[in-house]
Amino acid sequence: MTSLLIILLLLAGAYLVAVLEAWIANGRLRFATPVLAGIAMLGRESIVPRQPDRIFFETAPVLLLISAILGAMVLPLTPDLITTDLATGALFINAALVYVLVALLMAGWGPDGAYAMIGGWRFLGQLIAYAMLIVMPITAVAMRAESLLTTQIVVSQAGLWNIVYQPLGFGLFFVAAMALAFLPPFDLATANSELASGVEAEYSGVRLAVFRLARLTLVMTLAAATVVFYLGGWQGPWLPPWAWSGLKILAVTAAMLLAGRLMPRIREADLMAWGWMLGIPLALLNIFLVGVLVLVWP
Amino acid sequence: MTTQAFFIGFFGLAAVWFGVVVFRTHSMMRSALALLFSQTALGAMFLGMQAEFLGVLQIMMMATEMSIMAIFMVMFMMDPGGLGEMEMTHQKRLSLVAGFVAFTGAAAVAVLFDWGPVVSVAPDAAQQTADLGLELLGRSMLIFETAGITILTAMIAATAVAILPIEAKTTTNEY
Amino acid sequence: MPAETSHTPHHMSHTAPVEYTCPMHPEVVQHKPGSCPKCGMFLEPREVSADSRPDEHAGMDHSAMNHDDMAFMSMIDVTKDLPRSNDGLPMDWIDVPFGPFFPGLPSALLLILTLDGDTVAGARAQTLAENTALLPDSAAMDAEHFVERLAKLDPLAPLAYRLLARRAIENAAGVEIAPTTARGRIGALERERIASHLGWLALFAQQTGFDWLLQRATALQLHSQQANRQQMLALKPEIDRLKKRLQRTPLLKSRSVGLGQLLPDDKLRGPVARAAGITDDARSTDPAYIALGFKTSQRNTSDILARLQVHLDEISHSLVLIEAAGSIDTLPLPVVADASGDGEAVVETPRGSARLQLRLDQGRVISAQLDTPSTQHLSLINALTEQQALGDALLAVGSLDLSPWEIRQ
Amino acid sequence: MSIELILALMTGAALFGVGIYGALSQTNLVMIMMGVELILAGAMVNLLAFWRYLHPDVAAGQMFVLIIMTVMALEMAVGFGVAIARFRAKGSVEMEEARELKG
Repeated sequence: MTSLLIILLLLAGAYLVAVLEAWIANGRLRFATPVLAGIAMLGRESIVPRQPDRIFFETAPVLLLISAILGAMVLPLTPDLITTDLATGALFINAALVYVLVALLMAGWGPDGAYAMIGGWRFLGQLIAYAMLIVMPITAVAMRAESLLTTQIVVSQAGLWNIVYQPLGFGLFFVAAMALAFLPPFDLATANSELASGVEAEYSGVRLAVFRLARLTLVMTLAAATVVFYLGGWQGPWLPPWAWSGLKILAVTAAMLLAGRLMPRIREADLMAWGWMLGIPLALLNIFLVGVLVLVWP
Repeated sequence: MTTQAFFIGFFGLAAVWFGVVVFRTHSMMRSALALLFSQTALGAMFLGMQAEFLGVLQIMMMATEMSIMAIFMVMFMMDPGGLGEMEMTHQKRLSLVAGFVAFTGAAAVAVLFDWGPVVSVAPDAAQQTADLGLELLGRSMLIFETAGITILTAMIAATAVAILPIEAKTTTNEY
Repeated sequence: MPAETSHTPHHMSHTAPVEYTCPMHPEVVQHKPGSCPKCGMFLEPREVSADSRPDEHAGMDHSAMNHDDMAFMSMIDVTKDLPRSNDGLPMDWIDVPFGPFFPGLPSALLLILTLDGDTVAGARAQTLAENTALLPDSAAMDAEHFVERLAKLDPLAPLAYRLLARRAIENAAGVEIAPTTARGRIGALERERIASHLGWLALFAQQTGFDWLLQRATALQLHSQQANRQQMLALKPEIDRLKKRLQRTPLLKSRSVGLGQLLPDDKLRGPVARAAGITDDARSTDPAYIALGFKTSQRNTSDILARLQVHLDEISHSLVLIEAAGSIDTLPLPVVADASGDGEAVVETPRGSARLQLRLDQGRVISAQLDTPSTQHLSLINALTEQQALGDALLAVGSLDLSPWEIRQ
Repeated sequence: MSIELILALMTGAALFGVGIYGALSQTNLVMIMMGVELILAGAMVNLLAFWRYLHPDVAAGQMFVLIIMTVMALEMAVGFGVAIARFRAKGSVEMEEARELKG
């Protein structure tokens, strides 16, 4: 029952993200547009490229969707509104989201097209660099909560949100989350002007609709993860817990979508260099700092 | 009890089946991803065996590992797409026999040996994670640290072997 | 050695019988060239030797490696002819077309990049917009018609080419123009320069996925295309804001510093040349411009950032010039009835100086030669993109501000 | 005896057998590495089954599985390092050709 509710909430969230995206992009708040665009996409012909690896081509959008939904399964919206409060929840979300990489590799290889293939390999490099920046800040968060339970992580922020307690980790996690969701400025895998939409290039019709929906859900899941790990989850005065969760998630989503519009796309070489040479040392430093803080000021 | 047996059997079968697919397909990408799904099924099997931390860790680690495998497969193969259906094996009979012998040997030991009484209750997941952490940073710290240092060394050594030697840039390839 | 010939079919003696076999499926043997029915690869020719079925490895350095398994194929043979990447690994290179309607390039430009992974190993560019009918080099036509045709040559800079045609005809006819007219023309040309440079910014934004800049630059460009003098001057605060904002934009530096560098070369024109430190500006010798206080803007690094700065500086300076010029001319058609002579004109179009030479005979243009900046820039693409990452290469090509319409091959 | 333990051990044995077959029969270095990964996976299953059904209270059992995961990553790092170096030098990671060129 709860999981059904969560999936419905995710769909509603994906819809809101789509509205938000369009609003940020052209300044017009239209509530019908995403639905109409989705229906139009369903009605359109879904073209299969000439020599596809059929299994990969068909599986990729679905796998992307599944991995985004699975990631959301361990994130609490209220103390009770969580599908499974796994004892290893903070690790599980990583495990689920790594399959975004597998899905994009499949989508890149499957259609047998140059743009898609380059996009897929680009994302491989990008994610190997940035998956560490997802895992290591979460490690620091779990250190403070002394638990991998996501509910416990939220409770541990009752006095002070993690965004204040470990701002370095928040910054790294936020950047890495954007890179994982291949949002601009990290949209190297789907860069429109470099690869003509890259991994999405060969998808059309229903498959593209699933792909887009999965992408929106992924953004949603990552925003929810940011809220749970760094912004105190459901906690907040006056409003009921679910309202706080919803508001915070929307705010984080808006920030993620807005950030990419205000800067040019990052260069691939810089993305790699900063991820490995700057991001990972900083993440280690963050773990160290949090470790000292936890010992000194329990 | 029986659900657990069902899950172990199901995911075990899936893992073995994907493992066989690895060597049966001609497409290198499929081969690498079949190995990934074999390992993922194994992770799910670990979850079935109530080893939550290890199961999730297995599922997570293998995804990146096998994706890296995939790119090397595509790089180093003559026909990564598998359209040519090339034969890429040698000493097939010997290998088959060896594989079969290994399997029957291990299976015979598994079935015939008396493993003693089976404990039916495992500690709960949170307890396991805590115990594992204490084990790693307590009694087995030396082993764990050694493994950590070794993997770091191996990474550095592998990178050193793999990067282009500086003088090789100037001399032409003599082959 | 017999196998030496098996890879060089052209040197084969015609008397020896030849059969064709698939490099991957030795069991496929045909008497005609073609493709393999199993995998579609091209069949390779080989000589049929009299003694036995030739071993496919014979003659290679590892001829000792004879296999009874015919399916075995040496990977060393397969990879030895592959090109080497910069990192020393032998890799397959692929040709990928970008254009003629690619989101990150001027439309009608076809760019075929040879990609080595994500790195560009070679490039070929051509325009699909070339319209030779627009500028007949021999056929005669009257002067007004000629001006209209030249104005239609490049829809991205119609005023500049119209002005170029007018100047050349006036030069041929020996017509003197009044200083106020000259200033009005400067106003019109500078307005077009602003619009065009804003278009450059919009392309840059499009290529880098910089949505905010794309929206601002496109809006300003649309606004400035048909604006009168007051409206143009009212844009100044907005443009200043844009410039200030760009200075603070994160990632902009890393995206453009040191990329797309070009050596100073006489092929460089316009903003690209000025970003390379070359003073190449037809306006700097024009007395009307000098009277308005014109000065060239220059940078020396010759990278994309320098081009960006030159474009921004020129937008500001063009606004100053429009203010000083006092009016924006509508460029009416010339009246040069019955004049004859040779004329030449150089106009600094937004993309660089274009030169037109023509011969006027009884008010009719009987021959014309046109040299446009994009034609020169097209030949730079190979040097510009080689060994660059794909994104950088496309950005560098975009920063040349090619107009496919004015390229004359 | 329990059916779960037997099932897990059989899975381990089967993976081990498939891995042995792959490591011996494949000509390409990367494919051989895949075989080795399967062998290690078989070992992992066995270790975890022993931990779960024989000594669930000893955390060291889980630690061994962790160590094997580390070994798998290690094997990949070293294997690919060697593979890249070889591919650069010879243009091939086929073991048939490596045997040929050993002397």
